[in-house]
Amino acid sequence: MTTSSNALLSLDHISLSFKGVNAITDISFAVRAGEICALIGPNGAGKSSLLNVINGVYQPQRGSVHFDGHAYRRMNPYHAAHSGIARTFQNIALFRRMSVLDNVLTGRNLHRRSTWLEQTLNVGRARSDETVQRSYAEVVIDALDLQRYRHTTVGTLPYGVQKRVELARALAAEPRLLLLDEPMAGMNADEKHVMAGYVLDANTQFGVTVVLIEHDIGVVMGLSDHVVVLDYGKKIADGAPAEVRSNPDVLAAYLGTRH
Amino acid sequence: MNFIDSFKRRGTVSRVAAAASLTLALTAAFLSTAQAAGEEYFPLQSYRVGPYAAGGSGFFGGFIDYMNLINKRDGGVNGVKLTWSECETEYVVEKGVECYERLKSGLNGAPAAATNPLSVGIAYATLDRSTADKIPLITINHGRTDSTDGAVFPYVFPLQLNPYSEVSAIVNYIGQQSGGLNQLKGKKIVVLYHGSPYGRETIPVLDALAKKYGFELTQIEVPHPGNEQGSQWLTIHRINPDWVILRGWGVMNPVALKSAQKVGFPANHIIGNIWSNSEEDARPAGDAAKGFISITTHPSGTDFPVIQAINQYVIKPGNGNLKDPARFGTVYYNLGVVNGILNVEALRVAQAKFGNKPLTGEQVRWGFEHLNLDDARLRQLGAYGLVQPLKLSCADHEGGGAVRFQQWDGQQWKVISGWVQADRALLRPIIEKSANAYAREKGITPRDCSKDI
Amino acid sequence: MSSPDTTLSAPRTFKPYPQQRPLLKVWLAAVLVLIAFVVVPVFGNDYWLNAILIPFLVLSLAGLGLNLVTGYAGQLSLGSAAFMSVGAYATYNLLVRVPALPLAVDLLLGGLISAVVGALFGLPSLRIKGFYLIVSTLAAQFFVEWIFTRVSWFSNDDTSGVLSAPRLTAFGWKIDTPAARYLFVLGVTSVLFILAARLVRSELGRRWMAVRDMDTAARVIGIPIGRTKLLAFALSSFVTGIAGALWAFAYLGTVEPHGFDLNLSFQVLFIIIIGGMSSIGGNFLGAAFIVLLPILLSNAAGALATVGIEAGQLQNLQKILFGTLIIVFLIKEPDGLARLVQTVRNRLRDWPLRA
Amino acid sequence: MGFFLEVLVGGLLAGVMYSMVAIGFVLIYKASGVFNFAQGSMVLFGALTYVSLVERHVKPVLAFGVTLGALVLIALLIGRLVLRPLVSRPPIVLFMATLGLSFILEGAAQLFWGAQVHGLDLGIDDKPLNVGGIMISQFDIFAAATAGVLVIGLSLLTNRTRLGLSLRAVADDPLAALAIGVRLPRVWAIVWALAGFVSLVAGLLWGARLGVQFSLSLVVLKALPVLIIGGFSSIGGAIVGGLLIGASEKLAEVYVGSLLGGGIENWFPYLLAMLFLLARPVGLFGEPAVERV
Repeated sequence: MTTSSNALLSLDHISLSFKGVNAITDISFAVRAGEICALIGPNGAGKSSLLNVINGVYQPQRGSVHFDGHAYRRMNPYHAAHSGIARTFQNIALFRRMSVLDNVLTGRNLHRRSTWLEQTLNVGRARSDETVQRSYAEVVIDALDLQRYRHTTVGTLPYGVQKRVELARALAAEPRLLLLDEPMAGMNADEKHVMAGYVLDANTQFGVTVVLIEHDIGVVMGLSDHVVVLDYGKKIADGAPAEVRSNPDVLAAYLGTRH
Repeated sequence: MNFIDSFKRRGTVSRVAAAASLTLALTAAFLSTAQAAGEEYFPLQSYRVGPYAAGGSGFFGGFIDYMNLINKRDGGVNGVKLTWSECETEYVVEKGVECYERLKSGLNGAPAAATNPLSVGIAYATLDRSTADKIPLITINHGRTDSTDGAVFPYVFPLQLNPYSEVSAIVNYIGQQSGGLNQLKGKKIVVLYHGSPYGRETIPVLDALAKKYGFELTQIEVPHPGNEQGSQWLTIHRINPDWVILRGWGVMNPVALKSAQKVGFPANHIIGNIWSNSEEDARPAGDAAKGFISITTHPSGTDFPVIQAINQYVIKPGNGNLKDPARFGTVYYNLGVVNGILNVEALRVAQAKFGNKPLTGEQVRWGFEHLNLDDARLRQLGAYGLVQPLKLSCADHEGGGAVRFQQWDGQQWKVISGWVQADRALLRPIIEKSANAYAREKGITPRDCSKDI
Repeated sequence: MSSPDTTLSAPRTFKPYPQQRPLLKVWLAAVLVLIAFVVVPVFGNDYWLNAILIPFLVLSLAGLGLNLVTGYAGQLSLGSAAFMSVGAYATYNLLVRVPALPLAVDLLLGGLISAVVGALFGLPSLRIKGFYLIVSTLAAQFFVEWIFTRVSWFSNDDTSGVLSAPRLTAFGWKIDTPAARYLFVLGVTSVLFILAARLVRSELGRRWMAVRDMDTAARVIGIPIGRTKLLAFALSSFVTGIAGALWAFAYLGTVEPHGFDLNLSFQVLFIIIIGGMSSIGGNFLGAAFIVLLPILLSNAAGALATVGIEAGQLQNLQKILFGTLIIVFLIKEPDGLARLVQTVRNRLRDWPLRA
Repeated sequence: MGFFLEVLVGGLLAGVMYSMVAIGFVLIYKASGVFNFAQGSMVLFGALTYVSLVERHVKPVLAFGVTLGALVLIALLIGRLVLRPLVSRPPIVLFMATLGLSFILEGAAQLFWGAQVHGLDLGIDDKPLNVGGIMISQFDIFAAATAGVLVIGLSLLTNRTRLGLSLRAVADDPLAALAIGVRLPRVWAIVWALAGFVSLVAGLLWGARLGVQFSLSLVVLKALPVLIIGGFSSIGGAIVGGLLIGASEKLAEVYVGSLLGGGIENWFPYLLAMLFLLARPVGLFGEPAVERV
């Protein structure tokens, strides 16, 4: 598959299997810079696996990932982060015993210019660096309305807020690509609506390209520019929300007529 | 202290600490010295719990009982009553230091005469302090060999027997057994030592002796605490030596005897040193210990007049210090008594010079340095045969340097030899060399022992 | 990326170091400094200085060291004593072999050397997780103890491996009286505590806690796990090593390798459990506790003896007491005395409102 | 060659003794995921109690029973007062709790029975047998046999019985096990009681070798590397690990130690364990822990 000119991310015949069991079979698609792309499909369709492939938690057996023009055969989460890919997790992966602010600041670690020694002795670039990182953290905190939780220990926050903090930590890294694994899981309609708003802000205000996994078709259709539908590790549809909605295979997969 | 204040007002736990600071303030308060009551004070850094409790409780039991005897029978030393207080060290160095600092300034005005920690580690850690505070540090039968040189170590007294003399005496005994020192040539001797400063202290001098007498020497280290010696004894089994010298400590001793039995090495060719010579070292090994030989600076047993006196004046009236009366007259107990005798006699000598009143550590030090116990005096003390003749001087803080040999018959020790002398002339230069090295490192200018201080 | 930049161009105002309140208020701290540096050395007697305050400070420092690697970075270590001894022996050799160097430099280098050793024994942490790591640190404990007993070079060819403190002087100031030793220790301790307090609030401190709380997530946001862990071990051992040097020369004066045995490691561990994991001030509280409780008990010995509890049993009771406290703290107050103090202070602060 | 074999055999037999202590660990680890540092002090406590009773002219059998009773009681208390409040806390915390536990037990043991050294005679004399020119200690053989019986018994218990089943369930996931109706406290109690029994047997064997005294609790430090190598959750592993450690440490002490000046036994096993860990982080027989993102 040729990477379309303005594609930020493109997957090229990715196949992944655990001990012979295929999780993903020969999937290819591209994500254009600036768009919000949704991965949907029934449970076990391989959505999370796909995210894990993109930021290198898993190594695909076949196929390659192109990010920002470079092809990666072997990617690992650390390099993914450094090349501008941030993500959140299905079940929250925050630093529970740290404050919201500290969590967000860890997101800034890629942008630190001063060394730990400078910071400890408070010499050289330390001061200016601190100011910059701190201001940006504040920007994100404001954008996600987390001001009042700034110094609260994350572990003590309600689920919905934690989801938000995780998004904030990801955004703080100034990523080019943001992978969201079910950012609205376990939320009621209103909360979902609010969260969707933040995702949209991330996309427009911060200009981040987003790939997200979501079950709620309604939300997905409203939110995303581009939908990729998976079923049993295979891609069964890929396109604008409207056309995907009318795709018979998708209907089959969701209405379950095939099984 | 500041932090204590800072959490005085707070939580339950901190209340304890607050109380602590209070108590300490108090103790610190009345430790302010002022020559008062006619008493001489002996600070006791004793240890009655922990891995080495057996040694501590026996030794300090004997020491205390003897001081009791002096008070009860003689009304003190020339009218000066003896007083003491205990501070548990658990044989832990830091605790020993804390105890030293707590007790050093005397008790209710009675000045501290000398400290007797009976622990190499604590002795090392309080060595500089003792010198600075002018309080004699008595390390009977142990301690730093080169502290024998009183010119460099004015306040340290490795009484009776320092580690070098110990091994020298053992080698001499082996010589006797083989029919003369010249017979040592070609003999195989293994030294099994505890992997600690105490154990390693004698490595060089043993090498020297081996060179001098031409016996084959192998020195094998047992890692602390020494409760696993399989490999060491297999090696010994392979070497198949004529004698094994056991420089053990605590649990290492019974284990050594049992492991010897495992490889079929005869116990009556194992010679235990001064810290492998107690009932507590032999008995736990059961049959494996039968025939085990060890040195001692003082026989065990109760038939010495002084021990009898203790029995009459202290034990019988029910003031004995031992929890387990069966340990009366055992090696560690008698060592405590011997230690008591030496301390008291030193005090006596010092009083002869400074007058019959409570004396400072500095004055008692003079007493130790001029200690001179001949057989006549020992008979008067009822300690003839229990304590060896001892003459100390500015240059010689050890004195005796003789040991007797005893054998474990499965129940108790039986003395099997007279006094065997160490070759102190041979050792002296080595000691002085080491002492002078120490002096250089510390920037000490040795006293001139030719003129009496 | 446009909009955030515009916001940046008009930076908003905020406190540079927003933290949960430090353990002590500023004015209180000032008073304490005055007491610690002036009142105590002038009025404190030998016993307090030699037997309580100096070991208290040194142990606080050791606790701080362990707290960095265990409390903040979440890597359990049972080798504190080993790293202390490395610091002590390194400093000693510098003192006696390179007399030219000033004491401060010797300490610094001693710390650096033990930092290297610490990092070395921290290497397995790159592969081994959680408390499997105690093996590596125990290996350090026993190996170091052995090599210092065994290789007499380290102890300037003293066959028995014993160190004897040379006379200490810093910038022409002879450190020979208890008060002087106390001030010296206090000075070093204060400096290191201040630096550590800054360190744990720096990016590195945040990375440590991130690794502690969830290393997988830390990796995904681009934190170099390995480097972070090794730095934790290195810096921890740096502090611990200096503590060791002070322990040997400013406190005990003469030490043997077995002076730095497993028990000491445990003591240091207890300090941070009781004082408070990932708390800086907690180390002082923990150390004070560890130092004072035994002394309190043995002081009470006389009184209790009349009740029929003699000295020996007291030590056993103390062991039991310590063990119990460890467990109670782990269950009831995992954040130790530090948190206890914190909560009590908060209570006092908004007491009128609550009541 | 003969000597080499002698060292090897000696090492293997010593290893069995380490395994004895290690097995206690494994039992508890399987059941409660706790790395029980207090195992050593349980060994001390058991042996000391038994000896002290016997010295007070209690019949050995009775003494054994009473001691076992005491250990079981302790086990119950531990389960209720320590483990339950700490369930589902990080392993490090649990480990530290057992550190505290070991202090309590050591303190209590000496508080009740004093600190002096006791000899312990199990009536098996320790004269060496000469098997094909190799010295083998009767006592060690007896110890090995005992260990063998223990292992067989325990493996039957953990693999063939319902208890074993719930044991494994608890080991996998305490909370889940709780959910499917395993009575956690009961399982814990049983297992800790079993561990108490094992530690008592180990204590008697060790005590008979070393004399019963304080440093018995130090055997824990020998058992640790054994566990690392054998894996925390496998009784078979404990045995194999013990043999490995025992043999290699003795060979090392005799052949390498002599070059390094001896006394390397204290750290060599740990070095070995570390190398193992680096090669195989879960030990020979441990099941790898699955980690999900």
